[in-house]
Amino acid sequence: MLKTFKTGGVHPPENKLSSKAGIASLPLPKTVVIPLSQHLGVPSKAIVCKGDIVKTGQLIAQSEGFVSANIHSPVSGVVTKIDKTPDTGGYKKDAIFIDVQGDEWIETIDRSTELNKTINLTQGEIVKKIAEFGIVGLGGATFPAHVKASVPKGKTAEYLIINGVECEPYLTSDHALMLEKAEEICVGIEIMKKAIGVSKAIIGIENNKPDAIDTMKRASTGYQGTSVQALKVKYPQGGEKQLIKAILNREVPSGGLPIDIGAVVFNVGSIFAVYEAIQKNKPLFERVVTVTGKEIAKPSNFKVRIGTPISYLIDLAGGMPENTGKIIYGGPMMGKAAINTEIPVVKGCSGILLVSSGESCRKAIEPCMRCSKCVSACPMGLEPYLLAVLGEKSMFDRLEAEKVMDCIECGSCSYTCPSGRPLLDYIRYGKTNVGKIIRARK
Amino acid sequence: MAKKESTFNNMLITLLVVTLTASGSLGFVYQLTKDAIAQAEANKKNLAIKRVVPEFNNKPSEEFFKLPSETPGDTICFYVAKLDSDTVGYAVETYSKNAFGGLLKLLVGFLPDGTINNIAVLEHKETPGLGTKMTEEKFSSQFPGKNPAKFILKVRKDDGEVDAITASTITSRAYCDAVQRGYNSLKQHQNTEKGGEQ
Amino acid sequence: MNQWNNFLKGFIKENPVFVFVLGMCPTLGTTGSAINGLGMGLATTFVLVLSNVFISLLAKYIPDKVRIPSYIVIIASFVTIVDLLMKAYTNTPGPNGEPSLYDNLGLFIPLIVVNCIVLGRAEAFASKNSVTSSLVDGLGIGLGFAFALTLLGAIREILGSMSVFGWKIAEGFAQLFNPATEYKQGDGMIAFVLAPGAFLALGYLIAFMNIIKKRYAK
Amino acid sequence: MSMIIVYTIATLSGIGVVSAIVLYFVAQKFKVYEDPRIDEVENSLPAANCGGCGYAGCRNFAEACVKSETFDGLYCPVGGNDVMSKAATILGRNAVEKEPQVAVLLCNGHCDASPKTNIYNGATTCAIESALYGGDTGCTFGCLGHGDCVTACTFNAIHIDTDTGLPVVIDDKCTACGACVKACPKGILELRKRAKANRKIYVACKNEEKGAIAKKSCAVACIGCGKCFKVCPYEAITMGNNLAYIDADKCRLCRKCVSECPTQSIIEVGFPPRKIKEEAPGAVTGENAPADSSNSVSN
Amino acid sequence: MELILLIIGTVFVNNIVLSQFLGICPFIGVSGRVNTSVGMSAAVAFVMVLATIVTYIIQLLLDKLGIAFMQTVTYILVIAALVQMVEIILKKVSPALYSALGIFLPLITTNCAILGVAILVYQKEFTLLPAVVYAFSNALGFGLALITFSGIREQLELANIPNGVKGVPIAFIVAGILAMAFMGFANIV
Amino acid sequence: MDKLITVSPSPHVHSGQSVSKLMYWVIIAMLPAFAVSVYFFGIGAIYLTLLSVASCVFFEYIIQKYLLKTPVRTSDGSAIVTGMLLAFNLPSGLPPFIVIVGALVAIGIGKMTFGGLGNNPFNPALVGRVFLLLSFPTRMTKYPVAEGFGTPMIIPSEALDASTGATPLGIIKEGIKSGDGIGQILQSEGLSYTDLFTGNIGGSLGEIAASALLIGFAILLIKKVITWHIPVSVMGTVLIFTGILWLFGFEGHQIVLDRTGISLPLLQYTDKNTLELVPFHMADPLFHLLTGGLILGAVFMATDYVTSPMTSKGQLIFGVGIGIITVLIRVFGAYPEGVSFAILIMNGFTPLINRYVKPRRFGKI
Ligand SMILES: Cc1cc2nc3c(=O)[nH]c(=O)nc-3n(C[C@H](O)[C@H](O)[C@H](O)COP(=O)(O)O)c2cc1C
Ligand SMILES: Cc1cc2nc3c(=O)[nH]c(=O)nc-3n(C[C@H](O)[C@H](O)[C@H](O)COP(=O)(O)O)c2cc1C
Ligand SMILES: Cc1cc2nc3c(=O)[nH]c(=O)nc-3n(C[C@H](O)[C@H](O)[C@H](O)COP(=O)(O)O)c2cc1C
Ligand SMILES: Cc1cc2nc3c(=O)[nH]c(=O)nc-3n(C[C@H](O)[C@H](O)[C@H](O)CO)c2cc1C
Ligand code: SF4
Ligand code: SF4
Ligand code: SF4
Ligand code: SF4
Ligand code: FES
Repeated sequence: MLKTFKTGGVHPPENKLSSKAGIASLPLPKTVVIPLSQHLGVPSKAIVCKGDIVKTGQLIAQSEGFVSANIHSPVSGVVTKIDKTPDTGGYKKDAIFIDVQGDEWIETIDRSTELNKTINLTQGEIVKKIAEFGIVGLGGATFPAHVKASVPKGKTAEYLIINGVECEPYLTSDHALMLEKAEEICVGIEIMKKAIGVSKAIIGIENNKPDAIDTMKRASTGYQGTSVQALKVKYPQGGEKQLIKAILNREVPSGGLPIDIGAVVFNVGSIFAVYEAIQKNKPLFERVVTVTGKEIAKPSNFKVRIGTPISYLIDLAGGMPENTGKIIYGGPMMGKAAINTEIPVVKGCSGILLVSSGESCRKAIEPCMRCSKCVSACPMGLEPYLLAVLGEKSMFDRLEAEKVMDCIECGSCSYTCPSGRPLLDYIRYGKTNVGKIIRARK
Repeated sequence: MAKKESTFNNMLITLLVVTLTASGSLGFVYQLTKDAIAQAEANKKNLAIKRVVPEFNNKPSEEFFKLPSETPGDTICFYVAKLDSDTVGYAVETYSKNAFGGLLKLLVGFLPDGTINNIAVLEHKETPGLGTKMTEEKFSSQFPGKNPAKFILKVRKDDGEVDAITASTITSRAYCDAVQRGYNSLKQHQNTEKGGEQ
Repeated sequence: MNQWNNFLKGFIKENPVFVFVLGMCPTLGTTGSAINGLGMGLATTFVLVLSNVFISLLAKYIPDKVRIPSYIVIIASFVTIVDLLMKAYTNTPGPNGEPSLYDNLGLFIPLIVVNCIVLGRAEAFASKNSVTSSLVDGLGIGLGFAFALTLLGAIREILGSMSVFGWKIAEGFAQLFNPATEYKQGDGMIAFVLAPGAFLALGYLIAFMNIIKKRYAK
Repeated sequence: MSMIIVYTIATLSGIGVVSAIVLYFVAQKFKVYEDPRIDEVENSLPAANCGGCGYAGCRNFAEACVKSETFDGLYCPVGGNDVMSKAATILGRNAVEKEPQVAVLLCNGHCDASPKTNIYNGATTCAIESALYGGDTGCTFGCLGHGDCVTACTFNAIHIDTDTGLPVVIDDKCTACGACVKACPKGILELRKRAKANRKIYVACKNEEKGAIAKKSCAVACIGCGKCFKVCPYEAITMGNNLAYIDADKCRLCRKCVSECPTQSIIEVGFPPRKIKEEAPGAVTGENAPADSSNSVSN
Repeated sequence: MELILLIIGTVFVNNIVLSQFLGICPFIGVSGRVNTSVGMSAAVAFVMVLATIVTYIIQLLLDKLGIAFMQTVTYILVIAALVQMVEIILKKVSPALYSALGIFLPLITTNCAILGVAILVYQKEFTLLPAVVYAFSNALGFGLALITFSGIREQLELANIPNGVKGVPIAFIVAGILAMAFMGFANIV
Repeated sequence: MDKLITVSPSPHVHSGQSVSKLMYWVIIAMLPAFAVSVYFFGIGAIYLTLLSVASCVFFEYIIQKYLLKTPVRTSDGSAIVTGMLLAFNLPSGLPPFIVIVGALVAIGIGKMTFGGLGNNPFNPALVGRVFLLLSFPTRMTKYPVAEGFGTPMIIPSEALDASTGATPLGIIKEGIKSGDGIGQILQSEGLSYTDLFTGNIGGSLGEIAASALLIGFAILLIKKVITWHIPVSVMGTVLIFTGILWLFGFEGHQIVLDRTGISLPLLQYTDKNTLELVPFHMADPLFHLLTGGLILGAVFMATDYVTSPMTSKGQLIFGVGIGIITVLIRVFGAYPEGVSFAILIMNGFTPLINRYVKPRRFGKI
């Protein structure tokens, strides 16, 4: 039986062009740029200097606190400089620049491909290792995984939810990963179950990936307590709150965390990374990235080292189409449009989407006619039209009262609005300011 | 400007003085205007009566009597207009409850033989622009000079002789109804009077 | 202050209706026709002038704490006088039995006493200024009020009954549009005589005055 | 005298006196302490209780006046300015005369100097663009030109110049309220001391990047070369973050630095055209000295 | 039954603000916020009922003495005193209630609605009970109009009203359309 | 690469829905009803609709361009919808002057004064319609006798009485005023349910044909222009409320059991001081549903986005309110039809509904 969440949601055209493409490996680029802020939380601190020689998998930047993450070198070579590099928005951030020389991995990494099912570590050791190996959530938020894996005192987790929904149009990296690494993911789930102390895990997959559902079902049969739940296609089912609602019919309370209702959510990519870290001693320095677009010659899924410039990936996928108007770092609903193609792939980058210039421009803005379509689309039961006007007029007290902080920035509202209003833009602005006010109050 | 200091005494005195003078002068003005006001009130009624009955020289507003109407419980008021003690007409304060806005009150002037002399609308709640057209020439001029004994006081739709106001049949009906009621009362009155004389 | 300017300010710059938006009940309630508006305006002016004069005379002697009650009594007395006078002398019905001016203004005559303009001027102006200034102020504000009411009354009358001061302008005018319509009998847009029209007409009139004022200020 | 007059007088005076006495005792009995200034302010108000100020009655308005720090949004339409200034006197508020200031834009990245590198297609407000994007010219410090400052200014003192794409402050209209400074997400508007004839000299750049990089994104960027710093006779210029900054309090408007700047990022406003020959430094100070002293008097 | 019809008629058909034109100043002035309007309406209801009772008694006295022409003066005096008294007492006895309702009290003295209703009660020759019901339902009608109206105004705050009509004019225009809508209740009782 | 890359915040895709598409669907949904009115009223229906639409668009254009100096948005189609709905609410045969005044009031007062599309608290077409009803009651309550293409385009006022009639509700109201029973009235007028369905009755342009309006409803639902909440709650409330009043009679005593109506005693306030028991007549629920523009109002006017509540719960409350007020006005009030007033009144309450009826927040504790 197909489940889904009840409130709101939209169904944009899926356009999963690369779903049959498999995961391709690719030659190493000449240089990589590794931003020090690739995760949610405090930026890490570089522990290498200009001229240092590094190996693949070597720790090059250290976590600066609990909510922060280690960064490991994705390549072997020479650190050329530690300087600023623009992020997707053009703001310059600190990064480590490395010239690639060969591909020499640190010895501890087990590069064999065979499945290792035996889990030797204790709960505490697992969490520690996850932290050490720089694992962050690969579902988009790049939240350090060890934080989520350490269930706070007084709370108990009941379910581990594995997010294989991939509700964003175009993106197929999780899909491809599930098809190719189903067994490993299942072991990863066992590890994670042990880490957070639960016996039940549910993998949520949308119905538009029947092959992934089959594969995961087959792979998970041997594991007690792990099951697959097929879901109706609806954006933003991948949002953890919606996913939990769909699978468990529980609602994360406003302002609360999934753990408050006994759930912990991890993306399949994160789980795979955990598997590799625990069983193969491999830090997180590469991930699967979808390169896609209607005009692109070969929509593909690549296994990419962190720090690779996206122009490099685009070339391998058939080159940049003539009429590209927008380069989206992520999916079309939540991804950020990048200012150019020199931006490197970071841990949170699940896809590169090239949009033709015809489709890259937004619809002209018309007045809100209070059609309430955005209200029906909002998965959080908010009133986007109101939040947007209040944001536009900087009425922050009312914004707070209208629960603006509950917005998950899914963009369903802007997507549906017939008047083409930039609702989410204004809501984000409101959230930023209300967030500041709330923090100042504390 | 310096404000006057407030003490209990001067406050009380001021208030007293102000109210005293005020009430004194008011009483005075009232005395002055009292008669004029009474005059105006009486005038109003007389003017209305004057409009519906022929020349008279008595004070009909003081010479009136009431009769029960056809509907039990209601009364109808008659003002008698006299020219040198000859009755020249009756002003009958009649009504209908079936108007569009409920109650419609008319003052119908009858000659002693029952012929309608003129009609004035006293009170109504009709729709401006619709029912209110009953005061306009086009409609109201149908009545003076007609005697309800011969003239069928009904709108044409109901097989009468009155041209209804456009889109206001209801008002027109009520108008006719009221006039008819006045006429009936008058007849009844005249009959009883005659009966009394006999 | 220049008395002439003092007088004029009530018309536009400090017009009680257009600028201060005070005394709205009579403004809306008595402007079904120009003549009613004028009558109400003049009645208010009468009270305003006399109370201004008296209060400026007496202000010195009235202790602070009882000044409001005293003023109210003074104003109320003048209102009653106006009421009595109008009842006596403006209470004649029209030739066709139309209600008299007094009947038309009805409740709004005694309500002059709670018209914020009257007490407001007494307090803000008359109690602090000379008798002449207060008189001129009362006249200016009062006539400004009368002007506003008459204007509004005229507008509503023209739109609503196609007449102004009772004079029918409809006949010739309507023929311009369409001789065939019922319109030539002189119907206006009755909505303007009714309650909604009062609000609408006043709203647009104030808007218009605002715009004029802005232009004028530039 | 008729009975009517007697009754009249008796009733009214009776009612008057009775209510006065009752009120007096009620007032005594139910006395509550309140800030006496509320009474004072209330007394200065017209007592029309008209609600025209948006408050429920004069007393309520008086309370609001006493409570609030400023008179922002508080205005009595009946009493007008007289009453308001009286209230201000009671509350001792008119002493806050500020040194005259004016808002100045520390960016000169007009369209020619700083060509576009991207097309921004989101909600057109600076706050929103800057939250995600540094700017569409490659300079992440400069003006975005959507005019949040224009919207913020309630005095119509700012408008966007369509040729340069930059906001322009009309000095005469600017009241130095600082609304625009708060509104600008880039922090490139600054309140500076107002000099005679609205003259001013300032570095119109906030780009903190190293000279070469700054220069690449904007032709008129300050490259932090320090030439102006060296030439300034009054130590009014400080260097930091690859930028020069002119302290308006120290600057004597001698204009020496202006010509030193290799990128023309120092702007002079309100001066008469330069004579061809260079002026003697003494003359310059002499000319400007009275300007400084007259500063606090004017405005 | 008669009283129920009186209530309906007063609240909807002859709404004090929208068709009788009484109490327009606070209707326009204090209608910016829904919360304020609720407080104002409650205060008006309280004073209106109280004032009607007191003036009803005064009127008996005036009629007895044959000096009905003193109506205006005595009514306003009594109402003013009454309001002030209520204010003073409320402030002491229940500061909470005072801060919710009391602040509106001074505004109410100079509100046509109170005096107007007191006079109307006299003109309509009500006895005490209908008089109180009438006063209360007028207050209800006032509240209904005021609260609805403030809701609309609060919403309009977020709309792009053209500059010329912003503020007072748009308030009147909304009131006009509202009055037009309420005309639908004509003759309902 | 020379071309500049576009950047913008997410989302980067759009549903493709637009204001004008929605408006054009509304117009399409109105076409069946329009066709019926052309069938019955001939050229007059076409002239009235065209004139109304043209004036609405014209006034919107003029006001936006010259008075407000805002971008001209007449092409979004909302003025066309307003124009059509205004025409749908007018009796055929009106002189052009009145139609133009109606359009001016609808667009000028009802819409542009508030800043145009999306800002008006009241339904513009209804503001125009009610204004005309109050201003020109004679013309507005006279409905031409349908004679197909033989119906005069503009009825001269002299011929008004001869060539016009009233709506079924008007007939009933008038009949009741003169004390007749419902069945009697309907029989003498020869009204049948088939007529009510097909539109063979007196009435304003768009209200006559229930079946055509229901087709429009279906179109709007299928195209997801509107949701079911408002129309269904309006119609449901009217059915239930009139049903209760109608059934109420069976418990009473004075029953006329015929096809369409019954009458029952009701207390009515007839004079200043007296309360009387008068016969109370009530048409049956289906009759109330099919007449008086109820379906037109419920489907096209109450659903106007701008002036209806934002949440489905709010919309249900709104619809129930409209239903109740409509019946109150129809049964007890002066006007035979109450839908326009009811919608306007509930428009007035919409902001309060929006304020207090919020969507169910996700994760509300
Ligand atoms: C300050 C903060 C603290 C968090 N603490 C926990 C936690 O204790 N347990 C947990 O399971 N997740 C925790 N999270 C993670 C969130 O639940 C969520 O998984 C993460 O923000 C990414 O989710 P998203 O991609 O849906 O935004 C925390 C997040 C934040 C921002
Ligand atoms: C609107 C929205 C859509 C999301 N869609 C997905 C998705 O399709 N797949 C996914 O794995 N995570 C998605 N996420 C992130 C999840 O909420 C959540 O952060 C993630 O599953 C947690 O796992 P991680 O910490 O391993 O990334 C989405 C988040 C939001 C707010
Ligand atoms: C707004 C409105 C006001 C009305 N006012 C009146 C009125 O004052 N008098 C009246 O008789 N009918 C009035 N009616 C009833 C209608 O005009 C009804 O259609 C009419 O009585 C029937 O038409 P007929 O009079 O031509 O037969 C009114 C109807 C409406 C819609
Ligand atoms: C479903 C729907 C119903 C509409 N109904 C009306 C209506 O009843 N009256 C009207 O003037 N405009 C209507 N419009 C058009 C438009 O929304 C209206 O002109 C706005 O109220 C103007 O701000 C409607 C539009 C839609 C999409
Ligand atoms: S972006 Fe926020 S407001 Fe918009 S639909 Fe998503 S959760 Fe709702
Ligand atoms: S979807 Fe757009 S037009 Fe509709 S209510 Fe929301 S913001 Fe307004
Ligand atoms: S917002 Fe204030 S400081 Fe800025 S320009 Fe305007 S008046 Fe000057
Ligand atoms: S100065 Fe600041 S606020 Fe003004 S346009 Fe530039 S970036 Fe925007
Ligand atoms: S004039 Fe009536 S309340 Fe002000």
